Amino acid sequence: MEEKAKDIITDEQQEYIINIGPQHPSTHGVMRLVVSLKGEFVLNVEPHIGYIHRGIEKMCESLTYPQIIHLTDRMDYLSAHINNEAVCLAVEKALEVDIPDRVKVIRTLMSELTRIQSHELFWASYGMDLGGQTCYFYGLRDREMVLDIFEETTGGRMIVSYNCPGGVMYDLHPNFRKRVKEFIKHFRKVLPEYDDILTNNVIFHGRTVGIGPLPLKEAIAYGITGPSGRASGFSCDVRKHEPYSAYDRVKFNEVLFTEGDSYHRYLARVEEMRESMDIIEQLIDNIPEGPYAVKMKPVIKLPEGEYYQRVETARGELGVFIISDGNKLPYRVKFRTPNFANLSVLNHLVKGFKIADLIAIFGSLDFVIPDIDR
Amino acid sequence: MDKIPLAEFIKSLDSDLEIKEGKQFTEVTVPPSKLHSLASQLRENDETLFDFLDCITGVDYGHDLGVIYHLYSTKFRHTVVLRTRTADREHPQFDSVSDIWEAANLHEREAFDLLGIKFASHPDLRRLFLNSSWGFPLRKDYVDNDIITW
Amino acid sequence: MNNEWLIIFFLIGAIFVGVVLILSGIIAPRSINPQKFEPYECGIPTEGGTWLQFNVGYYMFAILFLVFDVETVLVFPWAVVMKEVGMAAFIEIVIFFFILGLGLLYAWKKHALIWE
Amino acid sequence: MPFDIYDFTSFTKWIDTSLENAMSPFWTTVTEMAIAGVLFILFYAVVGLFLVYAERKVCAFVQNRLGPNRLGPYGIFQTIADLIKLLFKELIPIKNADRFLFNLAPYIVIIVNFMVLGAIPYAKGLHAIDFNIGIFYIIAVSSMSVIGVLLAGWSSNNKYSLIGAMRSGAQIVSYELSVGLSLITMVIFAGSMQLSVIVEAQRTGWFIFKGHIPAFIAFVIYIIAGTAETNRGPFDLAEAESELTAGYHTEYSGIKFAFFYLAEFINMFIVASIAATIFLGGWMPFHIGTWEGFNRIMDFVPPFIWYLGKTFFVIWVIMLFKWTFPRLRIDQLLTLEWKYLLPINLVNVLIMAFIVLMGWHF
Amino acid sequence: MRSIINYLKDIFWGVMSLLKGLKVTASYFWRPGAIVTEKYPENRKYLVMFERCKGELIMPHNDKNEHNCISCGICQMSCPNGSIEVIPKTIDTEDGKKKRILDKHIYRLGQCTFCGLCVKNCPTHALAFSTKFEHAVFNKALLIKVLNKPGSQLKKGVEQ
Repeated sequence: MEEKAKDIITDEQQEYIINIGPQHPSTHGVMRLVVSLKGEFVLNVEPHIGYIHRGIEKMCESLTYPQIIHLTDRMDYLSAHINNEAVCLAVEKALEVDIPDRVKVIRTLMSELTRIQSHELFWASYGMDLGGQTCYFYGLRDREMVLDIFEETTGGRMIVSYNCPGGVMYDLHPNFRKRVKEFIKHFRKVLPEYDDILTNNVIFHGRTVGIGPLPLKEAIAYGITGPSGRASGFSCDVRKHEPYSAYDRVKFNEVLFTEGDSYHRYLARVEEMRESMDIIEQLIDNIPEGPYAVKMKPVIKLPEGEYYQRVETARGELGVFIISDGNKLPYRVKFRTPNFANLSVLNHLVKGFKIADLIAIFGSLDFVIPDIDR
Repeated sequence: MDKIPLAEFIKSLDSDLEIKEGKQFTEVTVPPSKLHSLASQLRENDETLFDFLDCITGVDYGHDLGVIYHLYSTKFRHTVVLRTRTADREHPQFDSVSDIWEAANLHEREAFDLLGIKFASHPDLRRLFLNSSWGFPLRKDYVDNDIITW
Repeated sequence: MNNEWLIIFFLIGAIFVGVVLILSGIIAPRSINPQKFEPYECGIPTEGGTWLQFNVGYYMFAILFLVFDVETVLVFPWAVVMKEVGMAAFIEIVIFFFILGLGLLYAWKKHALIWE
Repeated sequence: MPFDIYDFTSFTKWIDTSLENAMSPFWTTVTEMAIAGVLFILFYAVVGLFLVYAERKVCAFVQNRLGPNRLGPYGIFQTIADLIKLLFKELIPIKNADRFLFNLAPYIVIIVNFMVLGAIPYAKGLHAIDFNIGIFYIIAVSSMSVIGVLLAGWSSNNKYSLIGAMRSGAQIVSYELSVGLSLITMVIFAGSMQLSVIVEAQRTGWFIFKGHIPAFIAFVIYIIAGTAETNRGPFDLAEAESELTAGYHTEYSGIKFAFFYLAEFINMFIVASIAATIFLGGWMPFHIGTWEGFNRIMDFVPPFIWYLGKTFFVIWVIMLFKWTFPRLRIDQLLTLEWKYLLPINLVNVLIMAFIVLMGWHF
Repeated sequence: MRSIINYLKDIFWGVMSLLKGLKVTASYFWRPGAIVTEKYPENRKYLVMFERCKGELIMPHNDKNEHNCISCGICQMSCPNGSIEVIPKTIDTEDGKKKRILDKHIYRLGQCTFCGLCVKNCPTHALAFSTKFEHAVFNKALLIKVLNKPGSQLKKGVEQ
């Protein structure tokens, strides 16, 4: 009896420690958060990652450049095409190849479709994280249309593997233009429904407005890029500042907010879907004719040196850093993945909020776990 | 700020530095002892204002271990690459820049995890992905003992 | 129909649960695996005790609830006879609710209605 | 009156007298109780199974899916198959759990269900217990099911469950009041707490139409608070899937889990049937003023069907809540109750009293 | 006063936003035409996959049981995961020369990531993707497939 009393006394000083993950509905993958609680309030969150670390950077050191591309699909599987494009751009920049206009436009179109489907999945899963289960199905329903477009042209639904150094693997499918237009028409119609069901919902506002605010200074210091950073006012859109592919010939707005809370991180993504549709509409009717790929040498050897290429994936800035020693295999490949950088801010954001807010904040940062683990 | 003045400006901070114009960025090679002070100068100085740490890459050069920093300025939109390396493979150690950029925290932990590079005065230097008994897989002399063959 | 019928509903509830539990206990398989009896915490062993002192944060609400719930009980008989008694009952309840409302307003302004 | 053609009173009377002729009064009561018990268990099981099926179909249609469609036509046997599966599942005892409370919790939720079901008027004469304080009794008993939830969460020796239990405590201390006050509004209107009297008073028109604005406000508040009391829809904080995996019933397996699942649905049925009884006229048919032809047609629909129709309409609305809204946070839950529902309710009670006093209702 | 008006406004907008959400879900409930569920096992018969769908790797054979593979091994080299293994054999042709032909083209479906490099790099277009996507098997060994059919020949005219 006495011992028990002692236990209780010592227990009082302990924090209430809860594991969220690795098998948890709202970590979107295998990630473990060790959460210290005081009542319902979060004192500290410690992410434990590495459950699906595959050593992609190490694997890249034994693969040729065209072979690396298919590995990048597996990092941020929701921006698979953009990841592919990043490696291709780095290789092309190193070899100083001139890329045909058609390839540039195709890549831009595909990137924007990728961004839309990624944000749709974000919308879907964010709704589900907050308990609105129906959002998930509406989001997936519309995402399927984009995936159909992908499958028709590339043969893959999510893991497209469509890029190769010098261009794309196959030409666009003849139906591509028609399907994209159908999708845009449909999507413009359902986006107001998205707003009705989630964005303007009073409960949703209560759950997200003012939750996990991230000021601009901290966003920059923590290296938060992508829609999460732009919600804080960090103008970090690589498409705007270092245009690649065909982004220099389209007009679009960089979605910027200043509040930086969960709601605006969410809103930034929803608005980006609209911007992406604008970009697609500008390009879809004037895809230039021409070859869909340049003939490259069968064995691609990068000249000795270091190559860094930034692209804007759906989650932020992806940096591909290749150190070449002149061989056909890279000497070192580093992927500066957006989610890995965004993860660092999680603990800072959730301190002092409730456990339900932890889910809201975690969801609003839109993590894809394989992108963190690589 | 253009590229040439950036290189010159960094030269003016410390004339011993080895600065070269790369294909893409201005590249600065720093001895490990000067790394932290140079980084904080680049961060604070109004002329450079590298407030965004893009990427930290640990590299195994065969006999040396090195770290490459990509710094970016959100105001001037320019990038500088800092390089530093050490020949000590047993206890490679650099100064942590996580007090200058919070973003460095995870990147440095990753470099420690995969290459065994230590960062002095890092607040929380633990293995990130792998458990503590694992080797350092991104080193070139790493031997994997449990390769599964099909 | 009398009020002792309450007992029958209590009993059938208990019998329903009991019989089904026994049935399930007979037909359900059983296998012993120490891991299985661990409490679920996303597949990781729990750290620290479960039944710690826990800050529930609605202490003030609970007190307010007690106050208001007792008041509600008082209002029920009033509600039944309201029609018959007429204006006097209405004025009384206005005064009663006014005081009650003041209490709520006081708690509101004192920020007692904020989860802490 | 024409719509008394379906009167169960004579039927039950006939059973009673024929039994009394056959045996002693004590055994008559016992037999009657046994019959009622079996009927209620059957009713309980059928309603439970149907509601689970209905929930799946409603949520599927809302979400552009088909829902269960494998077992039987339109998948109607799916829930029965699930029940059988759950019967065959292992009951896992959790290490260090409070074994007694752990096993007690499902009993509490189910018993509470039965005790409330017994007090609901299903049709004229189909009414097991008709208290003169019926509403009082229902409020008192139905709020006890949250105690079952609290016990389940507390005894599980699981941190998610414990947090879920604490949250269900917050639910007890808030939505009880709103349910009570919104029902008081209608008690003022009816002048009685006896459910059969209330239903009878709606012969000339349902209360939601007779009491117009305040009755409608009371109805909306009752639906919201009732949803909260059943741990459903946007108020399912105690089992908040995305935070607490399954909340208070994380550790329950097999048929024990099924009890909680079933109890949640029956609770929803209870809330809906009280709403139907008090606001929507119970088993009374829908009448439009003095339009005799229409009223006569409505009268030929049996009262039990009317009752079920109204109840399932309310259930449908509650299901739509669940499948539309995101979950509330714990402080939002309390804010909604204490800052919105309670003041509105207090004012609403006064307005209703005033309207009744002035005779401004229909 | 201001605060009371704001309070009432809050209630009004809150209720309106909830009703808007309910409108969307309720409208879908009454519109079974909007259901998008694929009735998958039932629709197998008339299920049409996209022609480029990367189901699994195959080696197309014509009706004379001939394929295009010259066993050059480029697919094996270009595969990032080592899921392809080309086993050639040497035979004596009629005019007495030694000739390298395909013995076995082994494809490990379990390792394949469907990157499409083998199909793209094949000089004789001997490989293709089929749209068959139902890969589930009970035994891992069944995922190792031999792509050339028994007794198949190299198509005439395909240069070595």
